[in-house]
Amino acid sequence: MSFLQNYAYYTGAFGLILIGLFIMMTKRNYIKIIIGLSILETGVNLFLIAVGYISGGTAPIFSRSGITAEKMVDPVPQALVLTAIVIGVAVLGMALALAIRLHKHFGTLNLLEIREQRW
Amino acid sequence: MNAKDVPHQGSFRSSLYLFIILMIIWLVLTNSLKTEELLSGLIISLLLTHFLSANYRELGLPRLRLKRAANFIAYVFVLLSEIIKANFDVAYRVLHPKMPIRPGIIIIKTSLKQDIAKVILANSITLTPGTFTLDIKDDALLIHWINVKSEEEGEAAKRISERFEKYLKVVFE
Amino acid sequence: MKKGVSIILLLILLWGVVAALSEMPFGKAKLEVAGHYTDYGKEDTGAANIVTSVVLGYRGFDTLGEVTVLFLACIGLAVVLSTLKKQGCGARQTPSLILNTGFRFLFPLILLFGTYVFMHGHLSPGGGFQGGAVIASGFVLMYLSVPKIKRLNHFVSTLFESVGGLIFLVIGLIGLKLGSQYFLNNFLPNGEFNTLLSAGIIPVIYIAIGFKVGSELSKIIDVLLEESE
Amino acid sequence: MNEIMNLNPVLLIAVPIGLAMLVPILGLMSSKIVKWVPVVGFLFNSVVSLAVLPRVLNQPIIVKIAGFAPPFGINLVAGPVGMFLAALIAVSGFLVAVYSLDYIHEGAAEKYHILFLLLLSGATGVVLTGDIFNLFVFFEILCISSYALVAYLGNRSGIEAAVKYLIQGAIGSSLLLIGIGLLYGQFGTLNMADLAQNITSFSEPSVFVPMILMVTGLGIEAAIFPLNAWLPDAHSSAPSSISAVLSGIAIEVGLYAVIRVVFTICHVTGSFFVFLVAIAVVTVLIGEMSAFGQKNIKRMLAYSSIGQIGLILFAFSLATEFGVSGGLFQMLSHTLGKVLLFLSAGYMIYRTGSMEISSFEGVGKKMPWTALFFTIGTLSIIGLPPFAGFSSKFLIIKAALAKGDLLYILLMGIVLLGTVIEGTYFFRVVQVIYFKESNNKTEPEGPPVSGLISMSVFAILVVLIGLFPNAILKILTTAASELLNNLEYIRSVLG
Repeated sequence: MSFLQNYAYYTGAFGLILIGLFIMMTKRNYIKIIIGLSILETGVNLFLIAVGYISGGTAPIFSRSGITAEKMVDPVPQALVLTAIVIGVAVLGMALALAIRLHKHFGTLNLLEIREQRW
Repeated sequence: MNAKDVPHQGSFRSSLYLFIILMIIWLVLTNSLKTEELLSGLIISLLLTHFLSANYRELGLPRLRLKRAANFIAYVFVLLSEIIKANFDVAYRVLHPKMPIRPGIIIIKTSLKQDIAKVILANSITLTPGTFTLDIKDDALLIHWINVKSEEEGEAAKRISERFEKYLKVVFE
Repeated sequence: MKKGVSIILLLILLWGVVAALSEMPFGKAKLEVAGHYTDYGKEDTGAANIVTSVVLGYRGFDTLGEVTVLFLACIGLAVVLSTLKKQGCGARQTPSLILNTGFRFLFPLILLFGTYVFMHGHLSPGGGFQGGAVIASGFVLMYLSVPKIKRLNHFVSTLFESVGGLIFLVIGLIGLKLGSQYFLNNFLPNGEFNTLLSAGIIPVIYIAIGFKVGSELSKIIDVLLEESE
Repeated sequence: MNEIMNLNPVLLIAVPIGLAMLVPILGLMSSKIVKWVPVVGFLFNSVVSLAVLPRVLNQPIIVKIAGFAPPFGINLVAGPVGMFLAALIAVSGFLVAVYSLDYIHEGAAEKYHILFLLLLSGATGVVLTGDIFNLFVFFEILCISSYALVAYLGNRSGIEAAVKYLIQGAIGSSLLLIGIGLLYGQFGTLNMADLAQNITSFSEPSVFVPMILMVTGLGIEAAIFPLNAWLPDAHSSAPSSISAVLSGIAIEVGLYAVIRVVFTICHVTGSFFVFLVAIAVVTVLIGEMSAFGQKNIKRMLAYSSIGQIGLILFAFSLATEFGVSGGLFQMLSHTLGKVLLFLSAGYMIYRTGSMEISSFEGVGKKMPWTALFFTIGTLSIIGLPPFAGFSSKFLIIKAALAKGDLLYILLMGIVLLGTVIEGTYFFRVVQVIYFKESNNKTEPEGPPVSGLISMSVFAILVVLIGLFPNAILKILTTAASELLNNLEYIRSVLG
């Protein structure tokens, strides 16, 4: 229980990650898989942000005087998440474009019905 | 009521409006009067005004008059108080165990002419909880009302739109 | 069956992650690298926003990759959708007056806000990507409200896209040639701290990125919208 | 010459990316000029990387981006491994770009060239970078451009393959990112050398779990069993020039990243390698046995790539100097051989209009040069002397025997069984090409000059390396010691 209390952020983030992975592994509708991917990416980004948390920390911006470096949260995960979000957007965009094509070609988005290629 | 029907007049006035609005927003955002901030704001506002003033020309913004400005400020306060009142009203209806609601869609007519005035009216109605503007067709507003008190057009208009309309009429006409 | 296997796999993942996390400090003081950034980021890059100094200063190379990824997504989307045969444009509902008028009123203001966000990336939370996204949202509003009017000018958007990326690279290469021979080296003066004209090359790069991201995201929406019509 | 030697290795990444961003502008001016851009870009890369390669054998070049010393800034490590792979990527990229000059004639050719440039600059970034998150970013460039290129032809199978590839690739990169996050949370740094310095034992959960996550994530791109379901579809649906690059370079770059994580960052020892060897042997068997039953030439080649990846992983997992240099050598010979096979198969498919192996009857007479190149590639992949594949496989066998453990000798036997299967199905194709009379009388013409040039250079390289393996063995042993000795790596990066 103490784990949950201390690590509420991690619990939330990994909850999203596991939900996303579960959707991606079990659902067979391509749009649902894309939704799962989106949830997964959100979870990963939240996890990265939580890694940089510092108790009672502020945003790492010297916007006013009186903000000291010690009180700032870790800026690195925020920078990483910025990059990860952009990459996630790129992957999602590709996935959606492929969904449009998939539907035009096969008339369905159910991957079980799409069996052009076999082992 | 296409925007193109409005005669293209006052292009200088609309450009000036756009420029002033942009400059004010820039000042609020930057929150500083340093030279480089002012200069960059000036340049960006001028550029945007140059390329996009056509957008504003079709809005039909009126000439600036003291009476209009005063009415507009009054209108903002009326809107705020209406929003607060409507909030309490909706909260009461939601929390009441019997849920005294009577949802329905009604049509009300407006006498406002300019597109921008109609849109401000529609948005004010949407902002007050309980009423929601779905669409505008010519001079008719399609409104979803959480508690339809009257299906008669004039009565509904009195309850919903008139309190805003009288100010907007002065502002825009 | 499939669900059972995936639940078992996910439980293994969860178990491993819990094991790893329980040894990980949470909410404690920053370690060496992050501490260096918050302590010396001001002097090293001149940016008041330490995240920006990490994004474009210490880890600028990542951002080059990031810009490339977005460019790539734009091109990849066009490739995936390019060979589709154009079908007859389905009749789209004419947008309502509210949307149309709202667009006319808000479009310049959205562009202004986007410009503000990417110009002040080194001073406030924001930057090229965020500002670009704000600008692209303005274009989305345009697509929704004015159908069949001429869309984004492809010539201009291509130009913004390429030139924005090239400015980033060229600034990097200038840094390689001038002075200390490092790629992406800051060759401009840092200026007075916490003013618009500070932090050397960071605002320049962010403005280039802002234009690039704005035109790229708009183009992505444009391509997707063209298909759905 | 001296000036080229002193060029900064960051140009190997920056120049192709810059050229890719230049292509849309050039495309507005003239569409003819665009297809020469990748040729120019990778010619530049080849010259620079080959010129810098001898220099880094003695002392790795540490490129500090923006002048911040590691671990504070991102740095590139142009060591023997990185430069060797970068040179391999650049040279094959150059030759494939030459091949594409005439081969790519349908679809959005301009975008093809952009994606091709970005694919290989992503690969170069992965092999050169010294920062784990930067590796992720370049890895994503590699992956996203491959998704788009697999769907390039826009036919049903291409789209389906791209969808499968994208789903699995996206899960893989998310796992990789979680692993990176866990490592950062634990050690507060992203620099690979700094991480390696801080990690004392790989068996603690705080290191082991991220390592497994990262190896799994990267393993999807490397197509290690059981993460290889996407590969045959994706590699067989792309245009042949792209199949060549994906099979010859992309999966090897994925494997390189796995090896970098396992060897350098986590410095794995002991029993984990037995696990990796077991996986490698299964990968070999699965790949070769699936390839055996294929009637479609490109699917056969794709499955054969899985087998080859298994072999390379096997060599690396021996974790001896012989083994690792054997693995690197096998990477080299697999790249050259497999690219050659895909390129020659590309024109055979194009001229006969079918991917079925049975339709290649009589190609040996009608397209003698292409058939010859295909045969050379076949012989090299199987590992017959005097081709490159022989020397590399010989080195791996020697390394397994030098281990002296009965287990390894037994496993090596299984791997050799895989090679025998490989020989069978490849000879079947060669037999169809040369010794079957074709029924249709139409005369398929040979490939255009650009295709012939690039294929013949690959064939010459395969033969030359097979004849003089000692010439590159020095590079390989230096590279192997860089991978095995992570203290040396840490010292050269952090000083």
